[in-house]
Amino acid sequence: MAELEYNPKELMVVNAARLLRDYDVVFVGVGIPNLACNLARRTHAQNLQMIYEAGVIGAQPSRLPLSIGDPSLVTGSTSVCSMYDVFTLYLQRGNVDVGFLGGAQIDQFGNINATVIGDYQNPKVRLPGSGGSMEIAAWANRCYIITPHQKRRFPARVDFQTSIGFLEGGDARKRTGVRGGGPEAVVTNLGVMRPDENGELILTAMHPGVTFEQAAENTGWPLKLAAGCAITEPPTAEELRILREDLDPQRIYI
Amino acid sequence: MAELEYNPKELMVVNAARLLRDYDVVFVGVGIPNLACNLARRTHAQNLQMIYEAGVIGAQPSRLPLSIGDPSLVTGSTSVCSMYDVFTLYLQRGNVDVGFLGGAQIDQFGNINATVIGDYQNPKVRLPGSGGSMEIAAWANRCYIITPHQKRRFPARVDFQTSIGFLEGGDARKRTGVRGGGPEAVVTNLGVMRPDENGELILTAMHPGVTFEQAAENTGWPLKLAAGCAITEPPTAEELRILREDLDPQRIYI
Amino acid sequence: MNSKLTSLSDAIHQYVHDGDLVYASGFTHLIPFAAGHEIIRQGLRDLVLARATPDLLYDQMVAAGCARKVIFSYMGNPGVGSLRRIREALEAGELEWEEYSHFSMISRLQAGASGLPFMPMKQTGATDLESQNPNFRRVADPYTGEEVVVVPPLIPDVAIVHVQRADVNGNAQVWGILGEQRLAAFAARKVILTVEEIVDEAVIRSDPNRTLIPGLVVDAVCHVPYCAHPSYTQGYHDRDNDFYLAWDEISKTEESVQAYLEEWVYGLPDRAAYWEKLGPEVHKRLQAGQRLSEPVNYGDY
Amino acid sequence: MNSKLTSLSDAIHQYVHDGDLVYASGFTHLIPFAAGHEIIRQGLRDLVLARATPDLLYDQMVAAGCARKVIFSYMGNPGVGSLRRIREALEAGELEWEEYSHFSMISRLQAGASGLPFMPMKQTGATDLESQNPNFRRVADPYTGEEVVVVPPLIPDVAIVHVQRADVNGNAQVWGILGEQRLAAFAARKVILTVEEIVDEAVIRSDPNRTLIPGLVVDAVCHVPYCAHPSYTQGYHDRDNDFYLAWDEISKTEESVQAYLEEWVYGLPDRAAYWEKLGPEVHKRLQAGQRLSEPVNYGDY
Repeated sequence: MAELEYNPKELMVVNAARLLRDYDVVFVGVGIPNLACNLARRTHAQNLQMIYEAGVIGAQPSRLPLSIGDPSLVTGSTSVCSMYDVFTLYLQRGNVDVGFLGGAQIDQFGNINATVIGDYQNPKVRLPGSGGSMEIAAWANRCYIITPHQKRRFPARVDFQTSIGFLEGGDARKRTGVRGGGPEAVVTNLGVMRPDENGELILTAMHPGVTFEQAAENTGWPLKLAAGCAITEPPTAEELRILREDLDPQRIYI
Repeated sequence: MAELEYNPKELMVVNAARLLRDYDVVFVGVGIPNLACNLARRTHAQNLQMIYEAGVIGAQPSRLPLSIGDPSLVTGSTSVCSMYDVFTLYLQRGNVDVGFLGGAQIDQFGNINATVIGDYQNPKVRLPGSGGSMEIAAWANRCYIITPHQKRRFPARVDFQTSIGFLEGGDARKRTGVRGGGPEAVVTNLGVMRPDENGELILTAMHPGVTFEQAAENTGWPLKLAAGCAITEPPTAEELRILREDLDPQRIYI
Repeated sequence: MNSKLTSLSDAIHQYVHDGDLVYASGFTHLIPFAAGHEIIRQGLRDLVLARATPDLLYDQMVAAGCARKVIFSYMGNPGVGSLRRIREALEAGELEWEEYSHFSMISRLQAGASGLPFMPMKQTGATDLESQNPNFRRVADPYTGEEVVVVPPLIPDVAIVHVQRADVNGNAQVWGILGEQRLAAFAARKVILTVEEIVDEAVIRSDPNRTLIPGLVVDAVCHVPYCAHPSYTQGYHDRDNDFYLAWDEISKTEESVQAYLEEWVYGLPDRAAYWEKLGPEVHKRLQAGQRLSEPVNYGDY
Repeated sequence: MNSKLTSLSDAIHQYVHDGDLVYASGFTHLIPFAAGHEIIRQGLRDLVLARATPDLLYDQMVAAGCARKVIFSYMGNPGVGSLRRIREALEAGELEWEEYSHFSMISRLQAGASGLPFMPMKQTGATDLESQNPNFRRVADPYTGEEVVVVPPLIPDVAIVHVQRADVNGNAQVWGILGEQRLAAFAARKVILTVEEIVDEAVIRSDPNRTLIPGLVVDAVCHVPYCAHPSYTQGYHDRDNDFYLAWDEISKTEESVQAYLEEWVYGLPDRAAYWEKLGPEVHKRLQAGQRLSEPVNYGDY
């Protein structure tokens, strides 16, 4: 069988999708996480349920939404509630299994900066800010991050902690009393990083053809290689077909 | 013109209705207060708006409801919301002008007991308890009480303060920081009591034919007569017609 | 998605246990009498029964010996008078109780449903109840220093919630008086949904804003028409005010209550038999008639 | 009841003043662009502009010189990128700001709408924003001693809320994404309602559970079809994603923004002219199509 061709985004979507479990309740954003959830629903996690921070539960959009507030998410969904309700009844109450997070910087302990590069009061680059991520990172049972593997995205410490991973590591997160378990995996175009017992992100899987050196060079801290670091299974023909033909035929995100 | 006949309940309803103002937003219960509000709407306060603690706003019931949760209150109403919302968005926020209160005991300073006769932990008579009245008494701009004038209903001090009037009088109510102005009038079958500058209920009006001695004998504290105590206008033929023909034709409450 | 459809008796058997804190919700409207009757039939004991308004349902359950304690904010027969069985038990010192105002009771559910450790409320100036119930505490507002009153979350072991229509996954739509239906469902550890009408998922999806309880918090879906009688289900049947008045008589003696329970609870297998026994005249008297909502357009995006 | 119907320009003139704290609500959905444009046209100054997501509307109002300060929780062009005008103003130190997470922002509105002096939230462990914004405080949970984070009420001087349908008294029904529409209306001192479709009171009364904003908190009712473009009104017109993408280009320079404002705001008298100028192709592209809700029966009691 000839090897399948796929691009880095497809690779990330497929690997993120595989992290999701059947019956997971997922707090999801647009773009790559949205594709990962829908791919999981079409493959191994048919009962996965998606919640958008705009207050939409069980969306069945007929098109790929540009924003998480798109009208196509509402029509035909199971339930729509106010923003206060979605953050209290669903997220703070503990009804969310999985959150997807992103940001300009993710550090060694999985803390995320989506707020500012430079000084907060005198910003060098002013980023959008938290939105829902401060609470998602704290209160979802587990979190995933999907991002290209670049040194500037993975500094040793973020300039600003918009949302937390494991803070400075050890039991620092646990001591805050937040209910969620924190980031469980960071999926990049090179592989997958997961927290070790100290909360430090280490390389636990590499995509086919990727070397540890490549990953280390593109990480802002001395990246450790997990014992038994795996090679990910390449995307299957079926996964790629669903992605390309059904989910994103116009290739907006992939 | 021959004098009109009317009973004590009709007298109380009519006098309570006259206390209501156009555009008042009224937090209302079933029975006499409900009749008073509807009478006011049919006479001088066409824009009066009724809110039921069950979360119904702008009800137009086609029958006299037995309970404040009757389905006839819902059909054709303007808005229905949850109980939490009605107590927060309407009452606690300060959107309610008038509350009607009742209870087994009302004391010299307008404090009300709807909880217990005797000791709380070893009740002689266990009454229903607060329901919404603790908050209505505190947060409505002004409150009215409609009750028969009997000594056992008007003790000097209540056994239990379910909801407050002016506490022990003076600026005691003001010092609690509650937003509402407290009881503005108590309408009975003998007349109307209103708080004096010290918050003590004194007789400010007598119904036609009633003597001060009658009122004093039926009050559990040394009742004072207001300077310029008035005689109430008797119910008009039109008021009685609306009450008897339109509002309570089966004479359930009157 | 797997169906959560089950019989009411199986749901009660599986999710309600002796000693549980049970919240059978519904403010006047949608009170799940059928579920309470099934709890009585199954002989559950030592329950803590929480409801803003215990209503006739808890009066019956207390009379049947199911309860160790009641938690409430208005203990009356609405528009009629007392709940005589509960009142006698309280006056005799035979039943524990914990008491709130409506707002503090519902605030406890709001805290529970929201995952908060407490909910603040403005002061009411009335401190007698606060001094009798140690669950009321005070917290200083950090902006002004003024004190607010707070209550802790109420997390029922099981909430029983009756709704007008739901799909087999438990996505539930409710209209009319909403009471604390939604908060009870989100606050509780387990949720038994009793449903007047099971509808296709497409009906639910035609109006997602009407879905107040999502299937993801529901454990069992029980199709129980007329579940709420003698309370009511807006648009399906009327409130049986005659029975609310009749209960005032029935509940005057222990004997007449037990006779009622024998005839209408123990003596019947389920709600279908109960409704049939009520007979055609009652059915006719409680007909709801039709007043449909004007539809809204969600758009075909 | 007297009608509250008025023109949008009169409502802005009467209820919005220089220096006011304005909350133009709507999470992606129902953003009242027409009202923002009228504020620009009337030359209001020194406004404090609060919104969870400032969106293109506040980018335009900041570019037009209306604002002294922004209060926000996500300052982006959703799905596209930055809000370039606000971002440049912030980076240049020319605009004050006050920042929250979505939840803390909305909790401020919940406190304001509820008449509470603060709202508690569970800790998130993220303290950097808390240390930059003194409005975040901490309170000890009196039951466990654990700290919660609290925010004070947000009480806008005026809220502008777009809704799908309302009667002339301002009883308003909203469906689709609800965002903070209702909280903004209850929190604010004055409320301007912009309405896609004015309906008879009987339509509102046919479905009271859909009425999220009662007339009693509304000061002005303005009939403004297409008020929300380029955002959208569920069931009436689609989101103009093309314009959200186009704004990313337009907003790259001060010059192109001013040219845009000249052509589409200052150069037009009102929203009707704006909609007409968009032209039939845009109208067609943004058609909503029809997907009606299944009606519910309220019963004829």
